[in-house]
Amino acid sequence: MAASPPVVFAVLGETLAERSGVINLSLDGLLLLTAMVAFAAARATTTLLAGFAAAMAVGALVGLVVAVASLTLRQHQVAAGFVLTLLCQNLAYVLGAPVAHLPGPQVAHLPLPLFRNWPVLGPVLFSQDPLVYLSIAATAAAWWYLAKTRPGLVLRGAGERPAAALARGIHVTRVRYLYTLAGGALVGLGGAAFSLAVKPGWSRPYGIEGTGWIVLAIVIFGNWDPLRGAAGAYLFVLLQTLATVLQSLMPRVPTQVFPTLPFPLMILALLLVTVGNSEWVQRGLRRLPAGTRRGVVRVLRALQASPPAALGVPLEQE
Amino acid sequence: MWRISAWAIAAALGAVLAAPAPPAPGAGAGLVFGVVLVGPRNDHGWSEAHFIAGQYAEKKVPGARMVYVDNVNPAAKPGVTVPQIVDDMVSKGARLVLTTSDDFKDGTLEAARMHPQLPIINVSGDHAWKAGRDYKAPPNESNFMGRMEYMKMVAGCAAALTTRTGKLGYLGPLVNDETRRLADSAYLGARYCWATYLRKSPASLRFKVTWIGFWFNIPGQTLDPTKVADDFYNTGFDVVISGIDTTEALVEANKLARAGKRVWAVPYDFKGACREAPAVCLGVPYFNWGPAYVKAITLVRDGAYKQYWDWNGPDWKNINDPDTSAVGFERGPALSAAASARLDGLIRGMGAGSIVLWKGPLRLQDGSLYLRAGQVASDQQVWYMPQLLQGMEGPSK
Amino acid sequence: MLGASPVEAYRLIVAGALGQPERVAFVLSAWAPLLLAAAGLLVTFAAGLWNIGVEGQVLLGAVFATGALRALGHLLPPPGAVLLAGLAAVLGGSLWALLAGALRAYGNVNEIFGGLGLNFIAGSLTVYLVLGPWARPGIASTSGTLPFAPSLWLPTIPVPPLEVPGEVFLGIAAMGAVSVALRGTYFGLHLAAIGRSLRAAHLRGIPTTREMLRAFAACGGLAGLAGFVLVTGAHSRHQLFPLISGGDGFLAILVVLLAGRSALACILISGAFAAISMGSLQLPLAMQLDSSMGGVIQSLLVLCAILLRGLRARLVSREG
Amino acid sequence: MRVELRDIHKSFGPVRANDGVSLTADAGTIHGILGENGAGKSTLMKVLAGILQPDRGEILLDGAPVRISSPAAAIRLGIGMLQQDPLDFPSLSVLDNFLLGSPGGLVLDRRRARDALRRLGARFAFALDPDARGEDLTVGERQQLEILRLLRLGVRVLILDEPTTAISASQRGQLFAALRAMAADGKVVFFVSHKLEEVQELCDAVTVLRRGRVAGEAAMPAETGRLVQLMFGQEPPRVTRARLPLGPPVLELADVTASDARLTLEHVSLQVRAGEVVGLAGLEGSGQRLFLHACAGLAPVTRGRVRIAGRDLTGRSYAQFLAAGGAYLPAGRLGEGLIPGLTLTEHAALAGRHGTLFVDWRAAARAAARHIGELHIRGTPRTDVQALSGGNQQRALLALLPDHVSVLLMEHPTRGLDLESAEEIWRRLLDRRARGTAIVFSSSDLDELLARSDRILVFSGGRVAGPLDAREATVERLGELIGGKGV
Repeated sequence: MAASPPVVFAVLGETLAERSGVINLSLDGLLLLTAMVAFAAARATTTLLAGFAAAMAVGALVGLVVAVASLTLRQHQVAAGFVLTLLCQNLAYVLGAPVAHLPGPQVAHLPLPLFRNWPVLGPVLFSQDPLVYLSIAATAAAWWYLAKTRPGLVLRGAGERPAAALARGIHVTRVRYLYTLAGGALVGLGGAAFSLAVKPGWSRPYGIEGTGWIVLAIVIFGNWDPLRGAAGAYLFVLLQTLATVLQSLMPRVPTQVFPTLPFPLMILALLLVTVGNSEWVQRGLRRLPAGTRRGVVRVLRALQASPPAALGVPLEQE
Repeated sequence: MWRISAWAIAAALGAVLAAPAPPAPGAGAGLVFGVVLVGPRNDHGWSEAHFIAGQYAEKKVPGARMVYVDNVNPAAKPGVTVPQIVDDMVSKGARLVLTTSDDFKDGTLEAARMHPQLPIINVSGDHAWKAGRDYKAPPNESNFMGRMEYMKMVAGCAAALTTRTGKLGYLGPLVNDETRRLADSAYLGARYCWATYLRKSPASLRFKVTWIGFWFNIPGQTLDPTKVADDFYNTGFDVVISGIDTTEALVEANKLARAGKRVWAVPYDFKGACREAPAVCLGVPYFNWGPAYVKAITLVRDGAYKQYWDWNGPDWKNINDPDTSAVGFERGPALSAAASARLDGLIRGMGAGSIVLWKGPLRLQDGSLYLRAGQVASDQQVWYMPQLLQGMEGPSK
Repeated sequence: MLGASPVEAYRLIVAGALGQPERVAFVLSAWAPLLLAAAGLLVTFAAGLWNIGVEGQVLLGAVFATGALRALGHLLPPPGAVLLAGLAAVLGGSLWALLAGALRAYGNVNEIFGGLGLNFIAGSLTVYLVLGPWARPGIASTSGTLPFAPSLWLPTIPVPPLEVPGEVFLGIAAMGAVSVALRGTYFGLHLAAIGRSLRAAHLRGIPTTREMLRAFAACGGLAGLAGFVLVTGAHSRHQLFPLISGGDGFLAILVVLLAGRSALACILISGAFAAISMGSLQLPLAMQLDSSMGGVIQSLLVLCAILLRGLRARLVSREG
Repeated sequence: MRVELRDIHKSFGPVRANDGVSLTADAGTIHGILGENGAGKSTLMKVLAGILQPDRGEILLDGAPVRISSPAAAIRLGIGMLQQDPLDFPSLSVLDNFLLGSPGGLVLDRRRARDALRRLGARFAFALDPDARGEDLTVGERQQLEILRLLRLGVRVLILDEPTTAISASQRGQLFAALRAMAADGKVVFFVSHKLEEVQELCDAVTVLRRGRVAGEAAMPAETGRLVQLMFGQEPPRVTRARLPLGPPVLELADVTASDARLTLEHVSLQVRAGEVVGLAGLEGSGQRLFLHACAGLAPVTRGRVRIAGRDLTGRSYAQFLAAGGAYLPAGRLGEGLIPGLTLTEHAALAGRHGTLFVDWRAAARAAARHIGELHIRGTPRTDVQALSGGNQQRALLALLPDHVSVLLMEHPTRGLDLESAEEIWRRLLDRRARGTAIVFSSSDLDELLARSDRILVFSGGRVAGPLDAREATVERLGELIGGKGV
């Protein structure tokens, strides 16, 4: 639970950006860079808030680069994102070297007085640091925003069928810029949550390398939905924790195999959620007897992830 | 466009090559020695201890100058090998190279064979130990190591005297002779103080080792030490003794202490490690490599260098003397005064020879006999520690 | 920004890479795997495929090569064992790539995510082997397997004043072969067609799925060869260890992004990148800069190239 | 509101889609815009709806000139357009589709929107389930949704572009009733169609466009013959075709059912013999493409059999269709037929034999040069096909066909080509036919269909009529069938 906020924030941020139609592939490096920035800024100013603000600003800035490259300059989103991944990672190491292994401020624990004494659930849910509460609130807010608000509907429209959004007077490019930036800022918040709460401080390697790629997979697994995405994030954190537990349970397996377990499991999950779209499955389904088919189709439908229709597709104006 | 940029890069490279080469550094008087570090030079652990020793030697030996490369590990510097770095250091005028990791064993051997005239020292290795099992170094390669075992015993003792749950966690790096003997030492110290000072049954002390797989965290390749420490603390282990090069256990303990948990940590390697989180630091067993560096440099300077293998112990008169003691224990602010007094007793006893913990009867984890009753372990027996000891939890290999 | 002059840093990097013959030799040995992986990526990029799994394919190549050498090293004369290890590496890399290709072709898993996942799995496999079945006696360390005997190392070939590691020639040959294959063969033509328009290529009667899988296999094979070089190369560590691929695959992606489709540009840029990687090792010493500066420079170069290309296209379309 | 368009010009490259079009529509009327495909109807309406900017010309609302810079601006002025394929969001619910783009506060007031949807719907007898997803609706329902949405935004001028193409007869009835009700409310309705009888049934006035110009105007009711003459000019002269002896059947469909994401064709049977030309008539998207894809192995055939040149290819791949001597030239000459970015030589190489490893570039260049010479392609072997004009692309596609083709499936062989090029293309095609190739082509040009085909299949909303004997068919009869009468 305590380790989940960074992943949750990053998943939400990427979900927003992708919902508007822009893939920000730079996540893996961006999380590192913003973690470093957050720690350095919080340490320099001795205010946590400055750390969070700086990380969110850097996140938005990288989002801006992705947006400029892909929306204004029409370059391949994946290319730009991939390069930024490496750039951010290396920048984090270079710029972070002076603050590595130094003590710094960190987010204090904040049990909620009213609820913490509930049996079982109390200590798990309500005796956490504020970021945990914030990440839960952010998940709910993101869901609410997408499902219940007018700008949220506009955002979904822009990623789904930009031409139609345009016909309804929506400035699709502006919307995409906005959410790429906002998404980047949320990812930055995730990075800050790493270095100011979950894994206080900075070092090289910092220990979250690879997490960004997982976040990208979780977004797919979550079917671009904040709630399902957050569930995926919790699942991943749980798997990571299991790795340590498994070491004591299965002493014969080399310990280093466990930390990598979540990764193959993630691909399997991806395969499960996307395979239903493929032609041979469709063809195979058609051959099944009607009764079985309906059952299988229902299962596949439930698992199915279908991306925003215009994800990664540049907007062609007439 | 692409062609243009390619040519531009090529041209730029060429232009700089054509520029006059910078003056070769180290071409002056004095003695240049190279230090190859496995981690960052500011890791608050093993590598920083070596880096500081290099600076110490620069001060102590007139004219000595250090060149170093840090982060020599596949995660940070892919494709870089020890022989390459040694070559490079030689080209910079190095007349002695110290490779400061067990991980550099193979590379050092290769480099030593490639540069038969170059004194080269692998810290922590045994290739130059004639009485050892793996003697194969060419005459120019030496080894030295500190007898950290004693300080690990002190660390174990401090942990045992502090724990309120009777559960001690040991955050182990990878599994080999060295790491087994250090974990065993910590256990012996803890058990001794638990039984002798607290008068509790050794069976009631739990001591669990979790190996992460390397000297520090390499994401995806090792267990995350932060998570391992967290797991220890969340399952009732209230003191974690770190055997790895970096300070995750201390940081995590600090984080949890702020959240109201009563937990402590014992970092490793570097004298200043407690500074990162004084409130939960019981103390740190550390290496003081300075004197060993000075010895090596002096030998080379005086032309008296011959292959040697040193296993340097503490200066029992003052284990924290920077000029004489190879290993030490710096007490942390979280250590209680009472426990501190008892540590004094332990240290005095070990120095005087009245307390010998490597002494039988001791059994290994699989139940086989390690030391008969009254038998004191030889250097070989300690160095080539085959297993964890009976009473410890965790894999032995 | 960093309290250091960029010009000075640049000079240090270049001098650090090329200042002395030994350094040039190291640059050359860093160059070879980069060349091989970039050659492979030229094939997949020609078909418009993002083979981010290249990193794992390099690893699998190293694993297969190590396995072959462990099994055959003392059975066959060294040249034969090394040759077979090379073939095994090609096999390992292509199998791994085919897996990513199959995930994409039959499982609808985007090759980017399939490849990434396979990278991580390849990583775990390597760690498992190094710590488990192939561990050194009595030691469970990720440092690596026992080093191979010098007879199993690739030779250096003297090209005065340098001793050029043999694998460099392998890399350049691979680049040449890929260049010829892409320009001269139906396979290359098919990939070009697929890369430009998958649908049109299909309607033109090109067996698109088969050719895409072949592209994956070819790229994986070359990446596997890069892994082989990392194990047996003249200046390698001559052992298998986790992270042996060391980001060469990702770096090769940057090379190809910068070089476009030109093999010649790939050769030059990968050389420059190898020089930057090696040369930046000098930074911490002289300027207290982290050696990751090299990575910053490399990725910044590519980012600028991408932005400039976009800017240029925009200006041209404005004028037109 | 009175809508006036004055002297609207709009060109796409060399094509003059609108060449000085003017018209006026009064409040409370339904104004028909009639014309063949490609006559410039859609362009004109997109200009009015702010989707396209005219090169020249003026728009006046109630006498005041306005500038309509975007669809949003059009909506603000009270002008809304219903596209042929409604621009809605398949993955969103009906209610969200209804709401998206509407002004209002931060939080969506779904309850009020639901009420509004029901109220408006009830007025026109449109029953829409607010919770259904857009992609589960029929085209007719999607249109109804769009109309309601536009009305809620306060639109006073409603443009409908070929709205009856893909909807059922009962939905059409509903739609027409609703449009009449709107006109009665004082709104202006523009009804774009090329179906005579619909325009006659519904409209108060009509403007006929031909080749980007106003061919004439008429108040309704008007005589059919006059409207046809305005649309098509003179009744086209019949081309006398040589009657060729037909060969054995080369394309046989027996009770074929096939479907893609949008349409299902059911129980289609047809036999085409070597040397025969079969035309496929119908509005875009009525099933012609699906039919061709089913023949070529590009769309799954769920029932029935498909035989090409005597081989049963049911359920077989496109590659096997090609191997059986089939060929398919899709509508998208670039991006479907030709590969953008590759040169003519490279295309020639692709079309050549694939048995060898290496490409014989010299032979390919020679072949490309030969194609260029024989078919008068304006370009060199090293020209990127992207740089070719439409006619040259089509010629290149023909040139790249293998020597022996048993069945040639083609979409819109002459669309967008000038007369001369079109003539040239057909000369080539008829050459092939004379050598025993069966040709099946779709076209939206009724003249072309009548002039070139032996038999004609007519598609309407996924249903197939015919085949008709082309010698006995007339433009009127085809028009009726295309419009859905008598199918």
